[in-house]
Order: sequence, then structure tokens, then C-alpha cells
Amino acid sequence: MKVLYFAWVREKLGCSEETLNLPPEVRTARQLALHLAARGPSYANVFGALGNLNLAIDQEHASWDQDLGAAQEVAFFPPVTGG
Amino acid sequence: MKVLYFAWVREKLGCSEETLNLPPEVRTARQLALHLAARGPSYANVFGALGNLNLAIDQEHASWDQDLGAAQEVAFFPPVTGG
Amino acid sequence: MQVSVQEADFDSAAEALALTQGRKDIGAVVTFEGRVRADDGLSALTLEHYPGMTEAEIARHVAAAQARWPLAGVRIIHRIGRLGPGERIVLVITASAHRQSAFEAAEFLMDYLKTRAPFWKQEQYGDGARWVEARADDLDAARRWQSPAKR
Amino acid sequence: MQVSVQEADFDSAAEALALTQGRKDIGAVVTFEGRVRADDGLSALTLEHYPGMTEAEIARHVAAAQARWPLAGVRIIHRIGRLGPGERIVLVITASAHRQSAFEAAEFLMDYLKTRAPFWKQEQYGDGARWVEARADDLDAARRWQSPAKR
Repeated sequence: MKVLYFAWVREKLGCSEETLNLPPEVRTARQLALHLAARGPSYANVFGALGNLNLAIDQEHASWDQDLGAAQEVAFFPPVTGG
Repeated sequence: MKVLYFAWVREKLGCSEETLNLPPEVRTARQLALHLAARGPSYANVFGALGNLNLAIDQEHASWDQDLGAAQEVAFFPPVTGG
Repeated sequence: MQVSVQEADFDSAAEALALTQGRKDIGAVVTFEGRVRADDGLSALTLEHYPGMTEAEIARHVAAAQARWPLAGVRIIHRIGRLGPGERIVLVITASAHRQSAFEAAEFLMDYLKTRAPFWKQEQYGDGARWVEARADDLDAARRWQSPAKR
Repeated sequence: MQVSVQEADFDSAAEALALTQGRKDIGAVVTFEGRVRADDGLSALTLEHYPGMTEAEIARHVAAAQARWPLAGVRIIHRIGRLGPGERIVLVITASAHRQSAFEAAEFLMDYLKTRAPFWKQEQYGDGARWVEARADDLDAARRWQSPAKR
């Protein structure tokens, strides 16, 4: 699965995109965030609290308890500030 | 006093502007309309019913019972349709 | 110059540029252009107005808008005379720091132009002409600004 | 093309012309331009986005606007990259027979661009940079379109 990071999420992780092989018990976006939080201090810093993070599954806004299903691409980012 | 007519009021009267010397008993816009209605058939046709007429006194929207006071200019016209 | 009543066409982009050039406090520019529609085979529209009162009336509405919203600039042009289908009739530009003020002020000004500025439209068709009648929904639109702000 | 995400500046007048040229059923054209304000000594703004999702997300909002209002045309351009004070960020043009539809659709699209389209702004100042935080009043503005129409 491709995982993308934007804005300060990208900056804090020092990474804009990575490809992960997820264990089968990671089924929802929240479980993916928990899985990522365990990868190291910068991940723990970003994914330790999800209150100011948003996400998209296959390029559509999604909620934390949404099933990842056969998603190809998940993105994590702060609330959007365009316009 | 200068009296102005616009749109179909002007067309029906065949006149866009005239100067009138009003008798002293004509004090309000409604009294002016009644006075005008008595001037002939085309005036009676326009000023016989005031429901679809508007007016301005000295270039400000006014109501029929407003006092003419020392007005220099009164205008009669249909509801506006600009924009 | 904020308000013009003229026969000539206008250039909305040039007007917006003149209003905002060099300004770095403007975050939102709303431009409204009204145009002649060829509804029901209309061949032309002739706009008549009340010289003197028109400018004064519009200036009063501009002052009311400026008192109600923090506007960095306002520009209004209203054409008169004979206009064909597709031609521009009216321009309203509002500039402000934030979009809500610019949008609301532009709508307010259009609603008051429609219901208070002394213009009258006559429509020409193949077989004659008729004076346009005032619309109840324009009066409703203007009336909403008299109640307390909605947001 | 209805939606563009690009580094290059845009010409609002040329876009409005392309959208409306030859049309005689359009009575109202609303153009919204968002610009960079030099608040608090801001020296530049850098806009990042999510390629692919941005275009899809905006297209969903355009489709929602077209389902809700009778629109003759919609054009949206959003810039990305580094922009200085006074520069244009975003363009929304809506064209309709009547002004209410054009105004409401333009506001709707701006509210959704602000709160749903995946763009992120970083502000540069003399002494550093900071990511812009989302504003509660933008969320409130977007939320009003979820309740039944007000007028």
C-alpha cells in the first residue's frame, strides 16, 4: 500500500511517500495510524494523537474507523487550508 | 416646481418634464397626483390609480403622504427595473 | 470615481486592476457582471434612467455597504441606452480582506441596484416593445438585508 | 476544461470570456479572485497540494454545484507553489441566467475549496515559516450549505 504525507506531516516524518506491507490485523485507518506510530519517534510524534490529522483513502476524504479494504493509497495530512 | 416623468409614465403623458405652479392647497405628493389627474384624460389615466406608481422628491425615493415642502423637483415613475 | 452611468461598454478586468493595483491588504475580489439574455426572442433592451438621482441613489447604497462591511474598494458601472443580447449591462466590483465581506457587499449592492436605483428597462421584440415589470423576488432579495445578519 | 491546478498566474477576464463567449442565455457572471495579503509582514505563501485528489475533489464540488443550481458555466483555477503578497491564488467563475444562482454557487465552491480541497498553505516571514491552521469560520461557512436553502 502506498502511504502519502503532506504539509507538516511530511516535514515531521522527513518523508512524502512510502510503500508499506501491512500485517493482516491492520484493517482500519486508525489501526494503520497505530501501526505507523510504532515505527519510531517521529512517527510516534505525528500519529500519537490523531485530533489534528485528517486522511484520505484512495484520494477521498475518509474517517479513522473506515475500513482500508483493498485501498491502493492512503494519505495523512493536517486540515486543509487552500482557497 | 419641476415635475419629471419616466418610462411608461413619460410615454403615456407624451411629456418628460414640465414646470408647474401649484395652488397652495397642494401640499403632499398624493395631493399633487390628484391635481395632475384633473389635467386631462392621459393624466387621469396615469394618476387615477397610484398602486403601480413610485415617486421621488428632490431625487430621493418618497411616499405619497410625504410633504412636498420646498421641493424643487418631483418625479413619477413605475417601479424601477435596473441592474 | 466609484459610480458611473454610461452608454459605453466597460472592461471589468481593467476596472478590477484600477481598484486593487498595488494593494496588499486585499484577499478577495468579487466581480459581478449582468448581461442581456435573449429570452423569448428578445432583440434588444433599452435602459432609461433618472440623471442625477441615479448617481446619488447608488452612492447612498455604496456608503451603506461601506458602513456595513470592511471594504477596500467598490466600483459600480451601469450602462444606459440600447443593448443587444449578450451585451454587458452592469458591473459591481467589491474588494475586501476576506471573501465573506466581498461576496455579501456585492450581493447587497446588486439587490439595491435592482430595487432602488432609478433605471427602467424596455424590451424590444420583433413585434413591438414592452416595459419590464418589477419582480417580487428582487424585492425579497433586497429585504433580507433589512433583517439582522444571518451568519 | 473546468478545473486547473497550476503554478502559472491566470487571466480572469480571458477565462470569463472563454466561459461565456457567444452565449445569450447568461444573465449573471460572478468572478471571485483570492489573493495573498501581506498581513503581519508576510513575505510569501507556499501552496502544496495532493496531485490527483485535488482535481477529483474539486470536480466533485463542481458536480454538486451544478446539481444544486442551474449553471451555464463554471471555471476554477487554483495556483500552487510560491506566491508573493498581492498575487492571485484562486479563481472561481460561475455563470447563470440569474444572479442568485451565480452568487450562491460561487460562494459554495469557495467554501468547499477552503475546507475540503487538499491544499496546504505555508506562510513565510522574515524570521521563518509556519503552516497555516484551518479556520473554524471557514468550516461554519461550508456547513451552511448542508442545511436547507435559506431563501
